[in-house]
Amino acid sequence: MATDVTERPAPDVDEENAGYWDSLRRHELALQRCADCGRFWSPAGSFCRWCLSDRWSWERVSGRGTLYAFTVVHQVYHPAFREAAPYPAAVVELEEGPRLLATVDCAPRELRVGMALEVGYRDLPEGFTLLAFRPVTGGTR
Amino acid sequence: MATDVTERPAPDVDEENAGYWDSLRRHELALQRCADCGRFWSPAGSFCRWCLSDRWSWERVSGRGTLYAFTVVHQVYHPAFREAAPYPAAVVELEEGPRLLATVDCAPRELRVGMALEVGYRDLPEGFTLLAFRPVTGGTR
Amino acid sequence: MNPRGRYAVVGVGNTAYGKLAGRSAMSLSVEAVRNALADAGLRPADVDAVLTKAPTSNFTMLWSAQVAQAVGIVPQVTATLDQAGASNIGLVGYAMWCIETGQCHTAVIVYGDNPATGSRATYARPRGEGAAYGMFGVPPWYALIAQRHMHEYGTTSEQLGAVAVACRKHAAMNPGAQFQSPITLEDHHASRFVAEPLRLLDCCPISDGAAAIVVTSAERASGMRKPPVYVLGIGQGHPAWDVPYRSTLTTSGAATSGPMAFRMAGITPADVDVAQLYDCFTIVPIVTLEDYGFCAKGEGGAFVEQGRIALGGALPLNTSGGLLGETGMPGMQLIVEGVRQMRGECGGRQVPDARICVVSGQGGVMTTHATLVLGKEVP
Amino acid sequence: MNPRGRYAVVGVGNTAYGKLAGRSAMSLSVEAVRNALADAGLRPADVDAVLTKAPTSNFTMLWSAQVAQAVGIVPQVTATLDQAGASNIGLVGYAMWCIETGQCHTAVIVYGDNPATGSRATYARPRGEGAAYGMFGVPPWYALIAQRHMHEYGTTSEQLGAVAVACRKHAAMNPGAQFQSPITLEDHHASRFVAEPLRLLDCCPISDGAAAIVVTSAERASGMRKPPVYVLGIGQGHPAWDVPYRSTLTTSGAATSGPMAFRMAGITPADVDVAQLYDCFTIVPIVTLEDYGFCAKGEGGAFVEQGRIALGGALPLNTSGGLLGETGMPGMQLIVEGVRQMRGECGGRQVPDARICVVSGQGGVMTTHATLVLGKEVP
Ligand SMILES: [Zn+2]
Ligand SMILES: [Zn+2]
Repeated sequence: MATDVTERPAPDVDEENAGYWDSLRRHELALQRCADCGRFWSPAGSFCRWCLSDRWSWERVSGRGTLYAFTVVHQVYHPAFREAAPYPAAVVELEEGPRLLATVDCAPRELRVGMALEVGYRDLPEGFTLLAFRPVTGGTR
Repeated sequence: MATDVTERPAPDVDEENAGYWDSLRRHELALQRCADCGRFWSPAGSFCRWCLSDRWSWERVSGRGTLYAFTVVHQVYHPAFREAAPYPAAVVELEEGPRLLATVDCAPRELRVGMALEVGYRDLPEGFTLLAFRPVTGGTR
Repeated sequence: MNPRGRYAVVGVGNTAYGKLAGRSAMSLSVEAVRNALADAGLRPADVDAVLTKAPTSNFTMLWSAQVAQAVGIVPQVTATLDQAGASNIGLVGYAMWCIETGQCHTAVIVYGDNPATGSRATYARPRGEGAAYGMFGVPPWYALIAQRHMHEYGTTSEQLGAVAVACRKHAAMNPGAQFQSPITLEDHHASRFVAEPLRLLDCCPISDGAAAIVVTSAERASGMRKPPVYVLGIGQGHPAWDVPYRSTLTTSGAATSGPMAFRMAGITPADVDVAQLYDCFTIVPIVTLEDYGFCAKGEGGAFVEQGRIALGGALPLNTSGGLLGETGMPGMQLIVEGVRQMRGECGGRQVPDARICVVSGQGGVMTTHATLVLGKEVP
Repeated sequence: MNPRGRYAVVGVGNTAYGKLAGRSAMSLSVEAVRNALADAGLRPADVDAVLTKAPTSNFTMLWSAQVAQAVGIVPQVTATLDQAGASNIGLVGYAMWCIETGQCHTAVIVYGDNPATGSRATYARPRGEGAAYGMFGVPPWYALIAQRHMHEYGTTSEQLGAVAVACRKHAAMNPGAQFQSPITLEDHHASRFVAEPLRLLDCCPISDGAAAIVVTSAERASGMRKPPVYVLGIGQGHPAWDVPYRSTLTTSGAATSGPMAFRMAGITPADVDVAQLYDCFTIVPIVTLEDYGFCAKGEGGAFVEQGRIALGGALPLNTSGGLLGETGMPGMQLIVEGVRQMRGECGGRQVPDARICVVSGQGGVMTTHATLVLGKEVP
């Protein structure tokens, strides 16, 4: 497949993480949850991150979390990001424990570690969906 | 550069070995020779293989050698070799010492370790020249 | 210092072998670690070192750290070692060093890859001088070695075939092996040439799968779930140079690696009860047996004939089938089988009263070589 | 066993640093080996181990064997270790293990790469989940760490700048450094953001070049051309997991790696005269100083202020300029400078009476960490 240089690079979707990217496409964020120890994990993998069980299923999560860390990227590393720069990139910690790479839909100057976030999605013309969390007004957890 | 799948793969020509591949193109096999210890070496490199000197020059060699080892490749690994298979591939030991990867222009069943060879060249339509040694009639060194 | 007997393998595990479509190298690696830990009776939290050889078909940076993450271990020590097919044994040594100096206490060493159903680009790279002359992948290079060995020592294709026959016989006795059917010398002779003098049945398959082992100190090993299998000796020796430029093609790194390991173990080849020798091509165990001193140089061809290396023979070789019969994975399965033989777990293919096993690893085109001597006890 | 003082660095060498168009990673590596051997007064035949970290921009299999061939050494031991930027120190440990157990006697360890003028594809991989979110290369990931450190401990951009100012000051005193001009805190503040909170002057350059060291036993070291510089301690600790999933972003592997090495050396941070701490980004030495115990956790920012880490300060840091000032190579130059400081060869940038130097290595995104304690003598 030929790619336009101004297309945003796509995630590598494989057997292990297809369930994750499919859930974003459906706007129903889901992670793997272990049937043996009950814990969620991220990133995706064929075995429970915590007890190595292979008994697990994709389960929808609350979508509530907090901003764990962020940066605002100024340098244009890729032409697809030329117009967006400077843009935020973030690590969000879900209520359920796992952390996720995401963007946050707000002005860079409003970003604060610990701010409350709820899940949102950004459907891209390139044919995949990214996580774009939204600030919960007034909320800090 | 787009490549036809039936094109023979090209050698990787770089700063170090360009002098070698150029010499084949001129049909004047040359190797690097050290100005400090006097020895030739192969494959090419920026420093003498034997004393690490950087004082050396490309020098034409005799082109005389013996067959050190050979195989006859039957499996077609690449479409460019479909018609040639089974074809010989060989290691030739030059009078001057170094060994070179090469092909030998003779029927596979005539190949014998130790047979005397003299240098020959095969100019390929892909734009580079390979070593194709020829048996010296009746010669074994 | 001599680390003889101070370290032990306390767990081994592996996945199925063969064509495992849809399984990533990572998924296979995690499964092998899970199985090795279960065998050892350990949980991930009991392990503080994760060591890997990177998948041949996916040679990525910081692979061992990725594996550590996938098995949920925050390691004290993690490293990927590249000595090609000698890496697994090299990593046993690295684990010993780290434990000996207090850098960690228990290491899992894992290799996994999926070149059979994933990308096998690495196995037949279409670039460079070799490719220009039609030398793709590794078989034509091993063919040069085999041809020189035949030239120098009169080794025959039938002798190469004897190695394949023994390995396939043993594979057929191993329910986990990729090949379940034995072959005859006639089958070997009838198989097509890949690169003369090597025939198809001289070559191991390209396989998916993973295997892992757990290494710890002898002190910690006692009282674990399975009896410890001790590391008596370890050695390495690497010709290193590309095949055309090597001073000799017919003597391998085994010539120094083996004596180094045997000296550390305080044994001679006569003390070895069973051998797991790297056999990506049939010529390799022949060269290794010579270089280890099981026979004189050049007599490896004769040594492997007449059932000497089959179960019941003087030196049972590759009792799980080796690369030629069990699976083409680059070597971890040989350590796993060595441990199982020392434990006496091998059922119908168990070598009776086996107390000392030598395992070899080698990679590239006999570019690297490592030797491991395993013992049921510390003699 | 404690290997303290049993091994020594007996030779160091490097190439020019910067943009070296037309020079391959191999050519640079060979030049560094040549220079290190000349420094040690050794010939290639005196070395029996060739150890490498693979070039970041050309991560190929069996790199160490290729280097061995190019320097004309048929090694007893050769290996490539991948712990990213911690590999060079990791290889010092591997050399010690091999010498200690009689596998080899003298090792050359070399790193070379040409990402500035060759391919730098590896430095900004345009694939995967990170790239989809605009996280290219490593700076945005280190930015996450710097941002958390500022959040948790109040670290300021001025404190990051103090690291850059010190390194550039020292680089300007080193004729071999890539950057010959010092900078001010104002220059740092005026430099553009790459990824907030990191500015351009918080980031090391991408550089061509190579460096090598020669390691042997203390016995062999005595009587060689240069006075031996002893390995007093070595340690490692690897957070391993990808940045988003790590339990903490602000404590690094230095927190276990450092104490391990200091314990082996029998020293405390107070005994250290000079430090060469991995500084791919200004935040890294700040975290490392805290984790090593030179100050309390969170006080690294204050520690680096007011000239404390400049030559003449309490703890001169990265006296050759480090990654930020001497060259962006992933770490070997820090070991080289540590050795030169212990020998007293550093001219205008020499730390007077320096007897103990700590060197750190780390790689990935604080994914790995290794520590080396060097000594002018064995105290
Ligand atoms: Zn679980
Ligand atoms: Zn010379």
